[in-house]
Amino acid sequence: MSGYSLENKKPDRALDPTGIKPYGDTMNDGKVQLSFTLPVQNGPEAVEAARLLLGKMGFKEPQIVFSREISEGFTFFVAYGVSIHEVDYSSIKVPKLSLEKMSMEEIDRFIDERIRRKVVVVGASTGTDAHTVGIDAIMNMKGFAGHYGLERYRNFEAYNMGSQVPNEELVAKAIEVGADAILVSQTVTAKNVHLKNMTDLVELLEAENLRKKIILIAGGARITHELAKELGYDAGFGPGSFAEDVASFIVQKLETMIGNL
Amino acid sequence: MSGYSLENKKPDRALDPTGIKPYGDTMNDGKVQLSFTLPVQNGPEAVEAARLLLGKMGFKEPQIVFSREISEGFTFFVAYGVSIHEVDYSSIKVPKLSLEKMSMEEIDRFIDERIRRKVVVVGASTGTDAHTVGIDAIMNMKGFAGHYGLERYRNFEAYNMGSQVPNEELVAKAIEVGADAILVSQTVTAKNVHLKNMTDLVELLEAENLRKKIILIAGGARITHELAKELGYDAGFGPGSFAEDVASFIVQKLETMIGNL
Amino acid sequence: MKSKLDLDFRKVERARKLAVSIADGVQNFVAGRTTVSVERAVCRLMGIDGVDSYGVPLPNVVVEHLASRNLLQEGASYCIANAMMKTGLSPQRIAEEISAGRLDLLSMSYGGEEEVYGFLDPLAQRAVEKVRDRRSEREALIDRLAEGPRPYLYVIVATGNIYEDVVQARAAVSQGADIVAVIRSTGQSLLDYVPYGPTTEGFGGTYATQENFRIMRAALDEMGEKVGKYIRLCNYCSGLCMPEIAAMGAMERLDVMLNDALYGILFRDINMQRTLIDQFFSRVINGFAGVIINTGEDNYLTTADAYQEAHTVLASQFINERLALIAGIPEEQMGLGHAFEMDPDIENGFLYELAQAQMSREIFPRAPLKYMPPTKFMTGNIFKGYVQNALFNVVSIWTNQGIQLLGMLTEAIHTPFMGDRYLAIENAKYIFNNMRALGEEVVFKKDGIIHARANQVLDQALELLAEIEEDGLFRALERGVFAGVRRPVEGGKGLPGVVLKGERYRNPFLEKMLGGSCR
Amino acid sequence: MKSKLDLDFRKVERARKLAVSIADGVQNFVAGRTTVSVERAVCRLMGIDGVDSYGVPLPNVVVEHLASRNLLQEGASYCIANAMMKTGLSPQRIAEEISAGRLDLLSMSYGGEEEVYGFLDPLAQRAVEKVRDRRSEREALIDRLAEGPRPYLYVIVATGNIYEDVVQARAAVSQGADIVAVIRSTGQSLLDYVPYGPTTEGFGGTYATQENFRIMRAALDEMGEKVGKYIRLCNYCSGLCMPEIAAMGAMERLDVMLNDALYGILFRDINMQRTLIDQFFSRVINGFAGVIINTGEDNYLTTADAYQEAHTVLASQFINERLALIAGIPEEQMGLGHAFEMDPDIENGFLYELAQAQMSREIFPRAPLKYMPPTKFMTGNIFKGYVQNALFNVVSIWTNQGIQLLGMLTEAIHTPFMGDRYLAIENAKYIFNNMRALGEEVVFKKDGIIHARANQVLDQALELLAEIEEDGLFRALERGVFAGVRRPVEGGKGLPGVVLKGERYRNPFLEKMLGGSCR
Ligand code: B12
Ligand code: B12
Ligand SMILES: Cc1ncc(COP(=O)(O)O)c(C=O)c1O
Ligand SMILES: Cc1ncc(COP(=O)(O)O)c(C=O)c1O
Repeated sequence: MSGYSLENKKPDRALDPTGIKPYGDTMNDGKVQLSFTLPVQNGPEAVEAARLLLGKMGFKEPQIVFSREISEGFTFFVAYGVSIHEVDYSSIKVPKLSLEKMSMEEIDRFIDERIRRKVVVVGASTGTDAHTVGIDAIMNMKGFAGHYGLERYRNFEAYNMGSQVPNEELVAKAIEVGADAILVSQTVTAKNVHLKNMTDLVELLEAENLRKKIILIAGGARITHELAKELGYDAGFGPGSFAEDVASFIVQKLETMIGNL
Repeated sequence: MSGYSLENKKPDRALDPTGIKPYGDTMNDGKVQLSFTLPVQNGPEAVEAARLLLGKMGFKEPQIVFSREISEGFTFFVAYGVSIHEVDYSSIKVPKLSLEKMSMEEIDRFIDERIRRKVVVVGASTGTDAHTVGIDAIMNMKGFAGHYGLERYRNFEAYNMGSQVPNEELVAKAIEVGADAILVSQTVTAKNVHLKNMTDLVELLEAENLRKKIILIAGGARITHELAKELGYDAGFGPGSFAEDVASFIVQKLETMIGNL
Repeated sequence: MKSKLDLDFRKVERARKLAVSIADGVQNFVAGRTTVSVERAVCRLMGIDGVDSYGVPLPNVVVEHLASRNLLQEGASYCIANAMMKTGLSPQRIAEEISAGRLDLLSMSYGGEEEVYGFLDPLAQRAVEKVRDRRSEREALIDRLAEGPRPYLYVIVATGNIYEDVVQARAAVSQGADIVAVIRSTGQSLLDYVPYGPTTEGFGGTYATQENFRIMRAALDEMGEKVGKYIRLCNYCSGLCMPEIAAMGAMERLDVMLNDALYGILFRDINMQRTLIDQFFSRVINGFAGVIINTGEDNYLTTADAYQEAHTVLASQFINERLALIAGIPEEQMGLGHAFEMDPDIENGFLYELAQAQMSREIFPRAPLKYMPPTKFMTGNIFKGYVQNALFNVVSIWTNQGIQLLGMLTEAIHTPFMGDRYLAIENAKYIFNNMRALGEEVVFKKDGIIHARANQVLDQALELLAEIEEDGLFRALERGVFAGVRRPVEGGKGLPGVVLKGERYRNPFLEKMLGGSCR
Repeated sequence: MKSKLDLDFRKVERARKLAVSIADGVQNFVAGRTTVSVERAVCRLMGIDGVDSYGVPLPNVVVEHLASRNLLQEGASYCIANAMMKTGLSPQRIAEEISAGRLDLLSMSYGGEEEVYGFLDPLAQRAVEKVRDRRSEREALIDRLAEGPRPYLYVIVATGNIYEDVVQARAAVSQGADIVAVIRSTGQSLLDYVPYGPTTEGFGGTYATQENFRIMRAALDEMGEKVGKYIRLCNYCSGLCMPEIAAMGAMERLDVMLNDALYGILFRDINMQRTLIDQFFSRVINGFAGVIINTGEDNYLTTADAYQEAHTVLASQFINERLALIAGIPEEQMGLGHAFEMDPDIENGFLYELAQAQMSREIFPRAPLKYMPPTKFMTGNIFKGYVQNALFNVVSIWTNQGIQLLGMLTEAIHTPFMGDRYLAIENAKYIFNNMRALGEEVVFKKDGIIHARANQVLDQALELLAEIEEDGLFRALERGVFAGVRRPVEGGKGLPGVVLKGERYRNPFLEKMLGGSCR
């Protein structure tokens, strides 16, 4: 009767930020749902394999609640388990953009008062990436979800180069118009192609000795500020970003850059 | 740029039964979907906590694709990750009922020829469990999904005691009618109440010195043969079982028991 | 409203007539009898509460005392009111004295009926007023805070621990739930007493206790203020304590209660005589308290075949409607149960479900129908299950159901996690909003599959009602008309708790609640 | 079929007239021009295949040679046929000789048109017969094996590796897929050549190569025998190589091909002159080969607002219909694109989607409409996404769409896993079966939301078509009428590949395919 205790295991019910666990319906009960496919035919052995896998992931009481052979030799599973792992939430520090968020009007006024010239930005969806909805959301006049894009800002001069723009063209344009900031949008992440596009640009700017002089910003569905920083960008913006978020960052960063000159 | 390799990591594409991994769209790519709730408010720290948790479970490239605060201080996540774990499928052995499966007619004929008397079984949904659809499926005349129940078998004498039957009553009935087999159905598993009901019955039968003389069988949505064996039963039947499965087992087991006398 | 199904409403009328006759047969039986639970409910309404040193609730102590002294047939009202007169003690104190063995109600003299009931009247009146106050309180809150649109989003919590249930309920409300039901612990309906105090251990549910009611009521009121709508609380009467729990619910301002003797008979093997008597008083209390009752016809379909047995649901709804009307429950409080339970693999199954849901809607136009989600054909495939729930939500908004018991994608696996409930609410909210006007926009083809199905079910229900009327409900239940379950008249749990009323028996609480309608 | 939407079919007729005029404008332009890709397609139809030692496809080598010698305007047919006559070599050998630098087509004498084209005729006839054979082969297979009911279940595979794609495709077919589309690698549509051989590395898709076509065709034929129905294979023409890929598809018995110059113009920034010329020949090939084309109007809705821009889809469908007819594609092969792409939070959004889908159905009654799933409003919440896909499936079975591009619950996350595809097929099969007859059973209210929406979209489309007709398609595209994207007539990729036809230019393959209709 190994493993079965008939006592109620009372999970420790107090929330402890230094060791948080998944929550099903009771604090620290550890409940997690999973689904996956294994390259085996369905049957008791397949279910056992799935259970063993859950065990290795640190799940107690692994429950395979569904298994279906979806192709010869491939079985799909739905499973639940009780995770033994916990995470120290109290010590988590995430690099975050710490800046004051302003409205379009405030940003334009900020530029009037502290920068006193137009801010020039160049944006594009780079490499083979043809997803423009994201960069358009940030740059185009009409904007996105009721938030106007940078073209609408009185004190911004915004060049949206569209999709599939090679890094070389983007840099050339930035030089041509004397851009303060480059905005890169990357959506396709298959085979990490976005990482390659993004780091190549950094290298190119460094080779041109421009990296320090230009604000470099990335955005896209899978972009986080953390990732962008790691790749050598000044900031990264994920889903739910609006023009004012980027613009707030640009003008504040620009002010310090001008100050440092 | 820790952790990011721009090379295509070619997953090892050959299927190796001694080390199988989850399959997303490429052999051994390790892809797994998860969902869970953490007792924290939503935000970058919450997402990071979820990522760390996945890391502890052995997921590389943990991707939190969705997070939503579903109540103050509780956040729901959907995640994908690449599991590093693998399972040796080739060495899995699952205890299985190895018996010849017969049809109703074959079973009745088997009894005619080798047992030569009616086989008596008593069944019930025990303890506080009121789920009868399962035991009815096995026992009632009309059966289930086109498979007749034991009451329909010419050579079975089947007593279905219904739901919420205390173990004591079940055993008393079994003694009264001289049952060859006891059929227990258990559906409610909350707080492992089924385990308690099931082991109590074994103890009761042992106390009455009946355990060896009676075939003891369990069934239910979460019952496996393996679990039933561990709890001291002769067999266990999960979802998708029919009367002929149980009956096949009973008559074959009974024949050996009679032979052993 | 014009029928979208070309239903023949003369048939509906005929069905109602048969139900009247069936219900009258039941009521004739019920009228002359009381039960231990009815009397315990009376005790509770008189103010008796708490437990003795063994943990036995004082209403049980008192009623057992009366039974052992052969006084029960005269009723707790009479006996306790008399004791109050004779001893000057409050009902609670009397119960405590009995419990301590210091008072024996047999050993005192009894006043005449008029005198005793006259004495009791103002006390009974106050008790009834208190219930009326809770009802007014609800109405005022709804007036001030408004409420969600129908179908109401109804979710369950079922952790076994009332405090954990509160956490789940708060989450559900912040996601948009309109009704929170606290599922009871497995087996509570078979207890011939109501547990006491806050509880933290239950199997597949949390004990229904008055304190638990209070804790959840407070939490939902608080959340209601927060989200700006009134949140309804639901619990369960059905079982061996129907009237007691109804009384507790009335006192703690529950809003919705599952209340169906047929459920207890069929699915809990409770004796039919016992529970039908209990049901009457419990429904009177529910009706007076403004509580929406939910009936259990949906369970027929989880047990038997949902396509074959659809008419049993309708027949039972007619009977339940009539039994509710007799107990003073207006149509607006009748959450008659039905369900979306057909095998998802049936070709055009959706059309049949749609036909039946629309049929229920048209036949019971004012009832806040309780529509139950797929359960039987839910499996461990939570993804498919989530789509089954989606189609169920589609039917509901299309046919304008009253109370939508949200399906859980993990129905086949466990009682709901917080995340499961969130997903269920999101599913319903998305569909209800995205299809809001579908019902008004769409008409069914004359003599198509949908029309045919609705009319077929009505015909079959009519036939079945005629049979039941011929036999009487008791015999019919013995024959197994519902869910294929047979129950003997003398079988099941709780029969010993039934008592023929004595000569002096009256139940002033029932009389006041039934006589003096609230509005 | 009577309109369920009370559509005014005189407006539809007027729209078609406008489309005729728009398409004629385009065709006038196209008729006098050819492109590098058209000529490479001719090379392929003549039997030229393979790559040189640098991996450059021989059709490219030949066409570049012709261009460098200023011979391109006379057409590859003429030049190569002439070389065959003069050298006695096969087209393939001629290509190899050119590639090796041993043959220069400028350095030879040229025969008269009649002579050269007369010489070519039997060869061209044989090539065209080969395509006709593949078509008959398909018809015979469908006759013998039958096919799935409509809407066809269409799924994509997109691993980047053709062999892994085969694994995915087999799984999809065993679950019930009717059409398998092999998504192309990101960026292939911008390559001005077609990669060669089997490929195992692609980004978000697998290169379209003739060998890859062959590999997948064989796998699907095998699976078709196994599951007992014909499985259709789909790939993509749109891009810089439209006619070449169409030719490859014709030779390898592809069944469905995405074929839309507008898609390339708007979403790939391909030059409009170039791709409209390419499109004509590629559609002639598709039409003759019995291939169902799919157009890309759905993309307008993923880029711009799906509620606001619905009429642009309809207007574009009218234009695409006419451009297809000119190329000899019968209505039965016109998989005009549309999509279920509105914000799921729109109240009654489902009704608008339903109205539009029904409208497309009625306006293009014989077209196997390609209905695209929600993509833009799919998020990482795979559960909600799965229900969005369910509602999409509901609309499709209700309005009888032709090709159901199954939505993936992981649309916002990654190209589909095997398990994602299984769930998608299960979702559709469940709903299609469970609601099979819904469309026949249900009628829309006169002048309700659904009627109003359909008529509004039709009106707006008519207006837009009138504007486009006034400007001509080229100018209209410059103004950004579709998806809010503006494209200059001289801008975009591939313009240098456009050539004015010379005096001796003829394309016998096109003539034969367009003239001699298949049936
Ligand atoms: C629309 C769409 C398309 C359209 C694009 C039209 C257009 N003009 O952009 C079309 C149909 C052309 C298309 C084509 C393809 N697509 Co596509 N597409 C999508 C879809 C449905 C929506 C993307 C979108 O527009 N989101 C809405 C915008 C507003 O969100 P966003 O981009 O995240 O932008 C916000 C933030 O991220 C941020 N942001 C974005 N960029 C920037 C930049 C800066 C500087 C800042 C500050 C902020 C910022 O702000 C924005 C507003 O908040 C997604 C699926 C999905 N639901 O996400 C797939 C998806 C992105 N596509 C995908 C693929 C694979 C393709 C193809 C490669 C398929 C193929 N092989 O043919 C092709 C080729 C495209 C290519 N070469 O890049 C995959 C990507 C998989 C992956 N992770 O790698 C997805 C996820 C679908 C899938 N499951 O397969 N696609
Ligand atoms: C129908 C049903 C009910 C009906 C039961 C009616 C009846 N007459 O049986 C009603 C409505 C009364 C009910 C009530 C409750 N239910 Co219930 N119910 C279900 C439901 C929807 C279906 C179960 C079913 O009938 N399956 C069909 C049968 C055929 O399958 P089966 O039992 O697995 O049987 C097969 C095999 O297992 C095997 N088998 C079964 N028994 C045996 C025995 C032998 C000897 C053999 C050989 C084989 C065998 O053969 C059968 C045929 O193949 C499930 C959810 C689900 N979709 O699974 C919930 C479920 C089982 N119920 C549940 C709960 C919690 C309850 C309640 C406790 C809720 C409450 N607090 O009020 C109550 C109380 C019941 C009690 N005290 O036991 C939970 C259990 C959670 C858990 N794992 O602990 C479930 C999973 C729902 C949920 N998510 O909460 N329920
Ligand atoms: C009418 C009715 N009453 C009560 C219940 C719950 O009762 P118990 O607590 O006995 O499970 C149900 C559950 O399905 C019901 O339908
Ligand atoms: C008409 C059409 N052609 C082609 C494609 C795919 O083209 P690409 O390979 O350029 O992504 C699509 C995809 O949406 C399409 O709609």
